[in-house]
Amino acid sequence: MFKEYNPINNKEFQILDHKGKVVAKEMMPPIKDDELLKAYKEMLFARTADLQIVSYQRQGRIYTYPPNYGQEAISGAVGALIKDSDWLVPAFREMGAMLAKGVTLKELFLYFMGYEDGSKFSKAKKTLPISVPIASQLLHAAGLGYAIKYNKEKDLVYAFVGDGGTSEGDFHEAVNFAGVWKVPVIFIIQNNQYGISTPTRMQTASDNLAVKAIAYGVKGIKVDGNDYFAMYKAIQESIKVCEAGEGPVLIEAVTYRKGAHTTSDDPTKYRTKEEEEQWDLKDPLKRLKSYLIAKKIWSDKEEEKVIEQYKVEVDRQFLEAENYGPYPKEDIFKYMYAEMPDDLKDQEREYERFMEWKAARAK
Amino acid sequence: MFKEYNPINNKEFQILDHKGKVVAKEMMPPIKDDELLKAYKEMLFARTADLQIVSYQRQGRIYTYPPNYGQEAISGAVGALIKDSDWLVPAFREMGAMLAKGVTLKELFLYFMGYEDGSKFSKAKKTLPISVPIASQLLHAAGLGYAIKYNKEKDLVYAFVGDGGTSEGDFHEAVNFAGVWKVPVIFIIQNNQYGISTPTRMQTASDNLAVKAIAYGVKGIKVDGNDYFAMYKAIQESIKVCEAGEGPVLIEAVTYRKGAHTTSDDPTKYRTKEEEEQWDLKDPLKRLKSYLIAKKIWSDKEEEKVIEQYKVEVDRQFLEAENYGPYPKEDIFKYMYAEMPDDLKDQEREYERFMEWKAARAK
Amino acid sequence: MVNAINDALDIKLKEDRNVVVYGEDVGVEGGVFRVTEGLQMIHGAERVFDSPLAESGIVGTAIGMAIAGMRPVVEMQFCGFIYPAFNQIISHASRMHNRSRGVHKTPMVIRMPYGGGINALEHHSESMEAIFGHIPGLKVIAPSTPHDAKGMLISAIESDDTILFMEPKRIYRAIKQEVAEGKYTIPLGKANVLSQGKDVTVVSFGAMIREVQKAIVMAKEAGISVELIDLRSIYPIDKETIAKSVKKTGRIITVTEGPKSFGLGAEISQIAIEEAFLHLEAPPARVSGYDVIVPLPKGEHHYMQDPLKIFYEIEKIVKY
Amino acid sequence: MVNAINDALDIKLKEDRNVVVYGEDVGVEGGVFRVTEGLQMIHGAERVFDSPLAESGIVGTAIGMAIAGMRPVVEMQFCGFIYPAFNQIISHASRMHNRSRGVHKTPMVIRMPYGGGINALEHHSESMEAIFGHIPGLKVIAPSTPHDAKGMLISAIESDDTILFMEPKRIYRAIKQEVAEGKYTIPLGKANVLSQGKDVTVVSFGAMIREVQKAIVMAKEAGISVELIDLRSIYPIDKETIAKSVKKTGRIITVTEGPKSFGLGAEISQIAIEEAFLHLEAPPARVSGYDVIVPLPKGEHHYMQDPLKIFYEIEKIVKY
Ligand SMILES: Cc1ncc(C[n+]2csc(CCOP(=O)(O)OP(=O)(O)O)c2C)c(N)n1
Ligand SMILES: Cc1ncc(C[n+]2csc(CCOP(=O)(O)OP(=O)(O)O)c2C)c(N)n1
Ligand SMILES: [Mg+2]
Ligand SMILES: [Mg+2]
Repeated sequence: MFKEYNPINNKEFQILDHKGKVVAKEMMPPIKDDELLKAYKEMLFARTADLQIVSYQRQGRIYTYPPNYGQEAISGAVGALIKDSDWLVPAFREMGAMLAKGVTLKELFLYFMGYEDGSKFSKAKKTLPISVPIASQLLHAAGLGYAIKYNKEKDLVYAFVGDGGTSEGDFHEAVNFAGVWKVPVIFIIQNNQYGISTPTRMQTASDNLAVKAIAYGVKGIKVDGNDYFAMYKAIQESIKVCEAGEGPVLIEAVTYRKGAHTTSDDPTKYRTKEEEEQWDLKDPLKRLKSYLIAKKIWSDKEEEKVIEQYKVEVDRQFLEAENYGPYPKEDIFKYMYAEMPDDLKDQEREYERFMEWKAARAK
Repeated sequence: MFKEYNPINNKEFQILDHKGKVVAKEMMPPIKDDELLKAYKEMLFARTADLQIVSYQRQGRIYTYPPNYGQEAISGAVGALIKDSDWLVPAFREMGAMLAKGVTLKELFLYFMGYEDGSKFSKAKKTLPISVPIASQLLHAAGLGYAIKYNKEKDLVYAFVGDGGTSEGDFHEAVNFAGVWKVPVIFIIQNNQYGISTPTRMQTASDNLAVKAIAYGVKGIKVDGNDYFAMYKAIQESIKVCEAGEGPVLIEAVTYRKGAHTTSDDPTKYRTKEEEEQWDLKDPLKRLKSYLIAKKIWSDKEEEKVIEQYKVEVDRQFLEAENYGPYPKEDIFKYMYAEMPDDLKDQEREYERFMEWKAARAK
Repeated sequence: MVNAINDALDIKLKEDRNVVVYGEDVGVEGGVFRVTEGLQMIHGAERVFDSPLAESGIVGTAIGMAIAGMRPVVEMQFCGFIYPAFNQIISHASRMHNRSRGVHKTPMVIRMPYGGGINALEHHSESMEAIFGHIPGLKVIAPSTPHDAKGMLISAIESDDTILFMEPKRIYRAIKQEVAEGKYTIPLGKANVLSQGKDVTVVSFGAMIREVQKAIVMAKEAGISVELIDLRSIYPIDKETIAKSVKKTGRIITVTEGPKSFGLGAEISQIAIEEAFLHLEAPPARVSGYDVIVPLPKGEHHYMQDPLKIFYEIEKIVKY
Repeated sequence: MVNAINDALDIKLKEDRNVVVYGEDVGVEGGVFRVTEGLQMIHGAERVFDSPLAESGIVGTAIGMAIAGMRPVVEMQFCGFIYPAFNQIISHASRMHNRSRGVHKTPMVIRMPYGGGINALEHHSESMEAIFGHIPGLKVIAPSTPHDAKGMLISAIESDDTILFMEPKRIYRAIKQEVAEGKYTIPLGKANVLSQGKDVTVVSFGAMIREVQKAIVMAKEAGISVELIDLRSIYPIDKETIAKSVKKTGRIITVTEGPKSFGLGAEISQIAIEEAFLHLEAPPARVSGYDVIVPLPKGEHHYMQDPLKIFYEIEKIVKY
């Protein structure tokens, strides 16, 4: 597959077309109906949550949030294939993949409400926190990959970055290190066409982003990131590459950020309605839904029903997060070091003295 | 040419083979005999100087020096084609190109003797100082290219980096920016097979280094860097690309560092005699000399004669540098800022007071 | 302040063709804080433009442009994202002039919103002026009012040195102030005595000035007279103004947002002891962040200096 | 000291399979200073190896390994080449523990030769400890003897925190000292009082210790008794030891190689005034580099602290 879709030819790998029709049957991964439905529902859950978060944000109940809307198939496919023992290295727009690893919505809410505790995943193992400095996390992925190889384990690393992120030096160094070391990392570029307001063509003059794999002597493939099956298949094949010790793989997942960059962003400043409408036709969930309905394993009615359930569940977890309570002062100190320096202890005591004075003064 | 030698096919562009035989006549650039001789002699001068510097260093008359030995054809070809109004952005192993721009040997000596004055080129215009932090200078080249384009000038930027340098994030960002901006920069990778002791295959898993051009959507070519004609022709073609506004070109010049990494390095630790001998057969000067002798425009006798002259000239400039005199204390302060802060003036006065005390104490 | 900065950029773009403005999303979008809004429309996409997402690339290319005679003004989107450019700043932007013995100048401005108090994600609230102040060859400045922002930025663009211009994002839109129209400059490196006092000198800059001013009101009620120095310039520091003040008051406190250790506070204290040791009636004090990461919004109040905390320290030093 | 460091690495490589050593040219070549010489031969190329030439890559991948439970010890070839890794250090290595509320640890050591006095090219002579000391979440240490180097490095490798280990390259081979065989550790964060004195306290670290010791001999001849504190740890600073000493001597000088402003000197002075203001008989002083780039070899003597200059300052503070 990597030969056929050598990114030098700028061919995009697709299985399910924009209308939900299978256009590359021979490539179709054998996914059981129940698994497929499960995956679809997970994406639907992610989307429901995502849309709801945006409305919480409008109500001022949560801080800045970067919507995943429109990009769900990528995280969905990763979520379906990632093992508990694999590492997930997110950027910040991979809710589905994080939920699949066991991160709870409540934790994500806590994070975006301004609690570091939201990154202390209670159930998700081998999942790094959201990484804000663009592309920097990819190097951690390469290092995790080294550890896996070093320990002769069979696990993988899934690492995410955006189209904008491919411009950073760390992107280059990460894929290059992984290439030299031949470590089992699947680098996934979510090419959602923009880095905030900057279109991909202003990030790079290369024909596509997958082609950058050539610079590192690793396999690369450009995939329709709104096509769940194509993403699934591409990842499956990448897993084989990694497991054969030929690792890493660079996947460009072509998608579209249907929402704003973050809740503080206004996309009308830099993109047109027409463009948004064009991409709406390629929506990953609509597409898969058509397929499922045609297969008669899903219906609008069922969808409505589960969405209602999801909304309740999202709200439940949101309220839990909202009632998380105050942020104890010691939390700003105690996690700074594995072994806390004395001086930091003194600083904490100094703060306590101030708080005592403040309390006394308030009386 | 860039199509035929698309680096994806890993073909190396060569005109003059290892034995001095022309193997691609149709590609031969039309260089007049006197120009060719001039270029050869310049390379010979550079080599003579280079070897002599190493011996000065052994005598403890100069600090650490990175020899150019074996890589002269690359700087030679650039030197023959670079205009006064073009920018030269060196790394630190481009003596020939620097001399061609008008940097004097004396200045280079001063630099390696430990005077910043050696970077205050008195005659060379548009030449940046040697850049020590690997690959960082390439971004300056992209910026210079932007200025040229912005000012609608017709000039070019020649920027150098080593094979090791291609691993740095700045390499990536520089070629990428230049590609997006389509600015007239010729990036030349001197692939001399090692970054200090690290062989190129441990820098990257890519098939060659020129192929990295694809990641940036720019033209790239792998050239026999020990073949003066091939380098000359590749640069000529790159100039055309730049002048047509099609922006940067990435040239991988395949060569070999015949000397040590620097005078403090011992290559026997990491490479074999056999390898060195293999590469010795491909020596750029020997090869061109065979060609010139066959063409009957050069002889061993002439060569001996000019080398003797060169040695005298090198020595003359070396002695001048050696007698440059003491380093005035104000020089450590006065160039720090275009407008010196008061506090720095105070620091200088403080130092003067100490020197007075010291002088008084010595009496 | 956003308008004042926009105005300064507009004036310099108009006046000097060598000035260009670029960075992530500064073009069409006008920057995430809308500081460069409208400038691309007026001056064209060749002069005001989006760069690829790469901070080292932004600063590194600006160095090249500056060497070629241009005057680039580049934006780092947030204080926490300047670090990928650190090597270009410390190894080149601040050194090219010295390295080339004055042959190559790097007249460029790196603009950067800094500081906390905006309920932001990690890396969006930092105040690391001390790190930049320690880099020889760099000048570091920060305005505290729209008026200063405009005049200082114009001076910075006209300076032949490399200047880090730190913008207190917390007060980007908080301070209403009439800003003089047209061009004016404010000399770099000079502090501004914002209020006269006799009991204690408070040194601060940027967004903290407003907090200190509120503390000064409390202090006044408590009968304490505070002299407030707005540093304006982090490097070089206006020693003279500090020395004069502390000789008068005998007490000095530095209020900053950054981590305590190796911070601006220690530097100001050192200056006070070097310049006015015999006048000191109490140990020069620093009110600063703790040596911790700026907490996420829910914990940020534990970290930031608020007027009460500043007043607490003022009272403490006066009672010393 | 080179041997002592090599020994420490060898011991930890033997003892703990999670320890790996990598960086530019550290494998076959054994590092440009031969610090890692022979280790690849003993422990194999999977555990001691050359990395691509990319500092951000080196530190960034080490973070990943550390999170996975390994204990990488990486080398920056020279102090001036750590800056491309600055973002990984300040944004991740020092923060992952806090960010993940302790779930992810980053037990890793970044080794780096630092400091001047070796007649080197630009970027090879810097001493920027103050910048790193200002980074919350990082620990910064520097030995001054082979004995300390070995024990401190072993402690650093065993620590669960991220540690910057600054090696005074100028005295890599200068100090002859018998180093105890086998494993021993030296607790991090504790300073070492190298000589007792009563007139003035000198605080220093790394390669400057030797220079101070020479100055102390001069001082002794001049009848001045100096107490010398080898800081060992730049962050955290051992306040207690400093406070105790300065309360006794009443005078304190910090001797460092880095630029003056925002340097270690100011921090130590601040600590002295916070802890012992009423004991001070003279303003705490700093002997440091100037706010300039370390000059190339021919000018370096104008910049560096030598015994005479240190003695000059000692005499000055005692006569204050
Ligand atoms: C090093 C760094 N620089 C700048 C930013 C500010 N920033 C946050 S998101 C973003 C755009 C990212 O674009 P892309 O990589 O395409 O990801 P997307 O947001 O589209 O998912 C920028 C510039 C950052 N977080 N980190
Ligand atoms: C950023 C940085 N890291 C490390 C070094 C130390 N160093 C000097 S030369 C060199 C190897 C360079 O290899 P290459 O790019 O192939 O150039 P060559 O020396 O072979 O010409 C290294 C690692 C440096 N100068 N800058
Ligand atoms: Mg994007
Ligand atoms: Mg090389």
